[in-house]
Amino acid sequence: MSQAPAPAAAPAANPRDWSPRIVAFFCNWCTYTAADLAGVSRLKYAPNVRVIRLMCSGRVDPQFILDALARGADAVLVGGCHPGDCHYVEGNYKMLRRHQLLQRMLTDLGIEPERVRLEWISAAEGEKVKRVINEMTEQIKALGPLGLPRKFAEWDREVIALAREVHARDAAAGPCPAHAAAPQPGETVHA
Amino acid sequence: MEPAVQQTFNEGNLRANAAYRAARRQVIVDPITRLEGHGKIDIYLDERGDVERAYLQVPELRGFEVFCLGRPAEDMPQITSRICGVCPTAHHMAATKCLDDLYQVEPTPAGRKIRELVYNTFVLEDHALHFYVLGGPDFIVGPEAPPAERNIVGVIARVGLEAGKRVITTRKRLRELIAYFGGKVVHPVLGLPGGVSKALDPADLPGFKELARDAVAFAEWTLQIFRDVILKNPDYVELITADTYTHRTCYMGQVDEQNRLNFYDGKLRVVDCNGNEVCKFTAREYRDHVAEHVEPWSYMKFTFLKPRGWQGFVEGPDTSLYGVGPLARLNAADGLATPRAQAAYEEFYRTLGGKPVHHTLANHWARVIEMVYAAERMAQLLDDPEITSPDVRRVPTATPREGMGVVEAPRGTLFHHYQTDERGLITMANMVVATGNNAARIAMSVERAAKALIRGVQDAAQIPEGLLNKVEMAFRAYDPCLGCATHTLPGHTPLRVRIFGADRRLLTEQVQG
Amino acid sequence: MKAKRDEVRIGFYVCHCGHNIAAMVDCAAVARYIATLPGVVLSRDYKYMCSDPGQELIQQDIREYGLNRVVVASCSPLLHEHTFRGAVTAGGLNPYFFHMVNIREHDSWVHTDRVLATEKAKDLARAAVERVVHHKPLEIKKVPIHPDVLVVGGGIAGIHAALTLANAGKKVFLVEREPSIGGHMAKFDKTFPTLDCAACILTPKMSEVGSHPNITLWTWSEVVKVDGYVGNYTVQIKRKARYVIEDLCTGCQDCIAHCVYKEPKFDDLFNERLGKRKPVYIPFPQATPQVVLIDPEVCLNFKRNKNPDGTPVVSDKCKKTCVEACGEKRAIDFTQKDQVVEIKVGTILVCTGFKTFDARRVPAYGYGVYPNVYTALEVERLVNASGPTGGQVVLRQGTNPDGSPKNPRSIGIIHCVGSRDKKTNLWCSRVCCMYSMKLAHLLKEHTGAEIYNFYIDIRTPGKGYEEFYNKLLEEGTHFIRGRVGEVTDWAMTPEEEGKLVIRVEDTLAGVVRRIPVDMVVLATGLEPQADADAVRRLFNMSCGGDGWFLERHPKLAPVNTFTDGVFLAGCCQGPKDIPDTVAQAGAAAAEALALIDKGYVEQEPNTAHILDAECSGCKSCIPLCPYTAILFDETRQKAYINEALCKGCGTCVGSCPSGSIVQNLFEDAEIFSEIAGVLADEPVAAGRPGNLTQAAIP
Amino acid sequence: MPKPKVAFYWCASCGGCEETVVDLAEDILGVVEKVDIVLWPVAMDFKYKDVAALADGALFATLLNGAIRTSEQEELAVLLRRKSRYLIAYGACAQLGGIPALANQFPREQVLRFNYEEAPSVVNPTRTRPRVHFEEDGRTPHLPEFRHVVRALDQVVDVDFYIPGCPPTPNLTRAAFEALLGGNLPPKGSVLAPDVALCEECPRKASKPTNVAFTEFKRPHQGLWDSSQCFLAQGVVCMGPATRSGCQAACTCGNMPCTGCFGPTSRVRDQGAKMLSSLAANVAARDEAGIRRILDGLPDPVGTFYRYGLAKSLLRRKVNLPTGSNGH
Repeated sequence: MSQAPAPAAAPAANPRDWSPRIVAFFCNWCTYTAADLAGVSRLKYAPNVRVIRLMCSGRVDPQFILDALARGADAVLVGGCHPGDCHYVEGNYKMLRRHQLLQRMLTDLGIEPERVRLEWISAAEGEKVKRVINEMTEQIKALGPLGLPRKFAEWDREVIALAREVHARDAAAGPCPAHAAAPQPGETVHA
Repeated sequence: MEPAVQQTFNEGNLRANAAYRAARRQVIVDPITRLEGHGKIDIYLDERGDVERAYLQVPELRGFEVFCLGRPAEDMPQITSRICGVCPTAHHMAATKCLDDLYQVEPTPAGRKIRELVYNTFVLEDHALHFYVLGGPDFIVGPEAPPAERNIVGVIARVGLEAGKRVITTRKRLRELIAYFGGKVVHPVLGLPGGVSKALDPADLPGFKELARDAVAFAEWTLQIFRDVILKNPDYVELITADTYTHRTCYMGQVDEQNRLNFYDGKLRVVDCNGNEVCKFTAREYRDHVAEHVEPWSYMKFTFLKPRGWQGFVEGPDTSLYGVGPLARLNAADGLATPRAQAAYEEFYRTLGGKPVHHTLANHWARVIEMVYAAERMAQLLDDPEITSPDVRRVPTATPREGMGVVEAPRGTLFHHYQTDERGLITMANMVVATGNNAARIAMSVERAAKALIRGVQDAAQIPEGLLNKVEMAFRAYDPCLGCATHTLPGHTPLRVRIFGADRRLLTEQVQG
Repeated sequence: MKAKRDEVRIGFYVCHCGHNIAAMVDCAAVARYIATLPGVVLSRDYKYMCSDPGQELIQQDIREYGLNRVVVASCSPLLHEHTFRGAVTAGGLNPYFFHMVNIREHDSWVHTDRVLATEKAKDLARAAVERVVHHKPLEIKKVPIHPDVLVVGGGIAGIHAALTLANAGKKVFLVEREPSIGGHMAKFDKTFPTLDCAACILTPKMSEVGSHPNITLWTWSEVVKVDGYVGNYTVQIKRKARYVIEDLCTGCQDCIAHCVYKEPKFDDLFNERLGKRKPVYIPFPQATPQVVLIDPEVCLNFKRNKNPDGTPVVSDKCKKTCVEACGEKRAIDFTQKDQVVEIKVGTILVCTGFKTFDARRVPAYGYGVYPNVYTALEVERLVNASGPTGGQVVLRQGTNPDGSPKNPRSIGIIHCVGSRDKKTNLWCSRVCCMYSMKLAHLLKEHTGAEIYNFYIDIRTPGKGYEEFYNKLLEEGTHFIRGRVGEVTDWAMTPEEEGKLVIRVEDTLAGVVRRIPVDMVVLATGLEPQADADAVRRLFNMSCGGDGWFLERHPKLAPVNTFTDGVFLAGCCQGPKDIPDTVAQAGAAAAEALALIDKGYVEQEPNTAHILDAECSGCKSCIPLCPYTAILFDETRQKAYINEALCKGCGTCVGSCPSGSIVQNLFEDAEIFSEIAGVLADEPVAAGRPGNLTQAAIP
Repeated sequence: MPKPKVAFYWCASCGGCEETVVDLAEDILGVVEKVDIVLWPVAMDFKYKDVAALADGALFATLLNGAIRTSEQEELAVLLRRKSRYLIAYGACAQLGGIPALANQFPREQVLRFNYEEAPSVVNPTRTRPRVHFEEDGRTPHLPEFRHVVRALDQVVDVDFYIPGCPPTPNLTRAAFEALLGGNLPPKGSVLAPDVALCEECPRKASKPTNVAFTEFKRPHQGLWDSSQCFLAQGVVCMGPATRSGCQAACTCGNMPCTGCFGPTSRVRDQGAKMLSSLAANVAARDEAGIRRILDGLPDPVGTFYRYGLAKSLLRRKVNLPTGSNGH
């Protein structure tokens, strides 16, 4: 971030110190299987990633990535088959293309490219799952929280405050007799 | 059409426009909702109860210049048109001309002519709107008339129902022509460097030619109404020429090679308060001649003649302040390029005692004369065989760097200025708009009116009824668009006037549109 | 959403998997937490959810508590999703009202901090609970299976599999890229440990294949394209030009005898280039099919230059004595071209085998430098009665006193060449120990020479293998433990003169030894075929890091691949000996049979469909489908999906600009709620992002 | 019986929506018959306390246009929300933030600095700036403050319905009134326009082949466009596929591509992301460099995909801009 993360950005709810929250979208055939392999091989890696399984990286709708960030993910990892290996011929190319454009757009919107990562991880590359997740966790730790939900709340605080004020004032004023009568239900279905 | 249907049809139009008129005139009177986006006049009195100082404030800013950064230049005509939904076509066209300059591409003849056709059509309908719905009623119905009547309804009462219908249908048809080329009438999309996006299908030409003929007749008819209702009434003529509404400033307007008025293209000519040419320059040179001054009490910037420097709100032969808009354009030009309009032009100066005319309220008359010109120009362009050529755009090849474009918006001169990188992405965008050009003069008119009308006031009760409308008239004669002025507000110009006593306490507050 | 919440009754189960999960995840805590979520009516933790009692538990709860959604947090769905869907169905629910959470492979097994692992488990479980709310009942899609089978590769694996299937009455296409089936096994002399002659056991099977009514044998052919999906594959096969019409050739081989080349003068690849052949040839005597072929590279009747399409130009400058010899049969056809045939099959067995390690990659052993350094496979041919030397073991270099080609008096066999070696291949090739000892035995038998085995470890895990090892020891074959440093002809002592010296550290004696021998045999390891990667793409399989084809599960699905209907057998999956290969081929055949006899496959109903009323007909999705499953209705100007062709990747769904395509099991709503779920403990729940929390306003 | 009261109000808008309502003259004739327009700011003299005095829901419907960017606009939105049975976001600015919301990509300070110091036409040696609290000998003409964030109406108050467009079309407005008065209303939160993308009604639809893969993106000024051929088929970005219909494809009829002012369909949460997804996926190249070269033909993703929708995009705003109250 161009500016130091606001102190408010450290999740109070989390018992421990802040640690990155990474949402991952893994394709069923390569990367998800690789993550299974990593498990079977008892490799150890950072517990910061939450994997969501899709059939193919081609299914990864950029909306998912933005939504994850907007809901509090500090980063998003997308895993697919190596180019040429896609179980569905070339879903991964489609994702690669989206990724490139999305990266540029996110930069324009103040989100560091490191926060959205696309990796090709084949079913045999349990090791790579470990490496990528550890690497990414470290990178995001260095970057600090993105904390969008908190930012949204910050932005909206002024709005809510004002709304409260107006309602209070309005309540104090009380309805003037002229208009006091509640609208007749009939009014909506006037002829 | 069934007479009964006809009846409701007419009434509907009247009601809609009454409401529209009202929408543009009146506004919430309220100390709590500090209405953004409205003209705001704070008048401060001294011990004697005379006006010490009057501030005309424009309290908002939207920052188009900044959020255009990084956008492709070709999007500017569409983005900047959102500066104002009342005169979107003016911004659209200024931006489009800016792109020609940016890409060093000359529009094809047909492209250029379609632009000018659309533009004149726009000026005509916008002027008609102002004359019949906004400013005109002050005269047609009368400044002293009760506000309830001082609107289009009153206008129609004077000129007749058929006339009212004619105003509405003509405006509608004019706007349809804009939509034909622009896709939409509000925020059109036709403008691209080197021409326009859409050609005129020969099959549609006859309809438009007929429209142009009707438009000319309509404009002349309007001029006649002005003669009959206003010029024949000595009170009004006196009001127009009253000192309260008179400022001796310079004037700026766009002219062609023969120094004849042109809305779409040409050079900018400035004359001083004696009518002598001060300078004549192209859009590219605008920075040498035009500069903006900032006051801490308004978001609106005050434009002045750069070589003369900012001297404050003063008039006279050496003033650096100038006016723009219909009156200014007539003052800055040596004549008009079409016969009927030229005749009207000569009549105008004959009647008001020679050039230049300094009476702000003469803007209304000048506006009607410009309607005649615009209508005649439409007809000329539609008679040009080239107008239906399919060759409406030339694809630019040059590498863009910097471009400037200018048009005469209905309310006055409008400059757009962009710089880009070699890919044509905006690195700097600047706009100097009509109302900014008029800002200083408007401020003076308001203060002058206030000083003339408010004397020895000790408490609110002493403030006469029609007073604020007189102040407002000074303001509205410019048909100022604060939306353009700060690239932020709606085109409406509702106005809030507050008067403070010598003790700086609020005496009274009235709001009008 | 709220309304939906009221309707759903979710049952949640978290599995301890013994200690596999429980050791790192506080299952009870997870269960307690999930119990607090809206819609969850029941939340349990249990030792083994996949066990019968575990599944029974689910069924009971569905009935007792009227559950209409089930979530199980345990191992990978790839392992047990099917199991639990079964349980849910048995409980009377649609199987797709179920969702599985992977807290073993993706959590307990890979993390070390119990608190964080438990947090993660909660997040994942919550996501599943959020998601399952949106699940819809789905029909399992049944796709009929085409009964025919394609077997790729005519080695012992392919041969055995093909016969098994054919004998079960299935129609089999057996495709082999070489002119004859038989593979590596056909080159062997004897087979360990029983020492029965390879030819004797293989040849009958080969000819059975050749004559089997249910088997269409296409040798000198290659698979070039595979389309379709389990049960319905369309395969294109290139049948390379033999310049001999198979159906007309009787295998009399008169043409070979009458070739203008009186003597064979071209490298005989079957004999590892130890022998020669003519331009018109038959690979080896027992070749199946018994059909000759002509090598256009060397046949005089072809020019060296090629046509634009790559086919050789017929020169007609040869006397064509072969054609005369063939006479009435008219089997020889110089105008023959490669042709591509298309077949439809339901299942595919990939038995493409291995290649032997290229000994040149270990320069220290001097293969290709010293003529008398041999690879094991060369020696197989040398000792083979039908080999180039008729079974005589004679050296490339040197002569006996009588001037005849030299017979080795001492032979060194170096084990693990290209195996168990960081510089080449890490894996053990499994067969080298045994075949080295077999060759040791045969060489001793043929030559009476002194045999030295240089080994790292002797590995004899197989029936009768260890006994065979003991037998060798008794025969007096020398075994020296140690990785050979180098093979050199640099003599340091008189007795080393004219010999190859094997320098090795005897790790048992703890001394460096120099052993002079006449002949060195390199026990080269097994490697994936050079084109394994291309082949795996062809069949949409995966390769392990080592390049062997990847089985679906190392233990539970060793002959399955990640592509349904494609099975593996033999060394293409990893090094193995003949018994294992045959066993695996049988297994693969059985898997295929099981599919075919069932008659249909159940497919995940995760296909996509277009919302007709909502589709604007923008056509953006159509070019995205790799299976051309998306079609455009010109009259209605709307797109629609042929669900039979849709494989459910969801690419079109993720790309539909108006959100008008839905993928079953992966609907936007399901995934969005999963995202919300994993992140829900975010302290500030800002409602739907972009919208103000209305709750915040009184 | 009393006619239902209807109010029009504007916030940060250009006035185009108002113009459109006026262009409705005949179209809303029937409506004008049936309702009292109590505030068209205002059809009659109107005072804040009058609105305040209204019973909650006393206004049948309020059509509000313009984005929300000042506390005052918020204040009226909140009040009108309370007093209106139906609050309707009228036009792109109220629905999505509109073009003014592009400002959400830039810090407010930059706006002030450029306008009053850096603009090439400004002469301001003393670096004077409009001041919220300005005073000269006792006179205090104050200026109001502004929010850092430009918002759509539903980011400030609960909104019942949306009428899309920049500006909306008379037809949609009429239809909306008919629905409101007829009492046959879609579910709350609905956008009162067809829920199908623009291509549905674009006259060029049939001309698009089924195999469009992008080898190059062309900007509108970079070529001459066949006025009967789909823009995407000509390599020009058209937001049509990701944008609601209802405008009769006004822009493509003007031979220019759609820029998306009607916003996304109900099935899409982020118009920009979806269009990005579709365009990128259909890029022809398979290698990274090739893909990059083609995508470079889209120089301004934010301005292209969020021309009107930045405020309502999932990220709402450039995320690392300053917030909080602004002294200037």
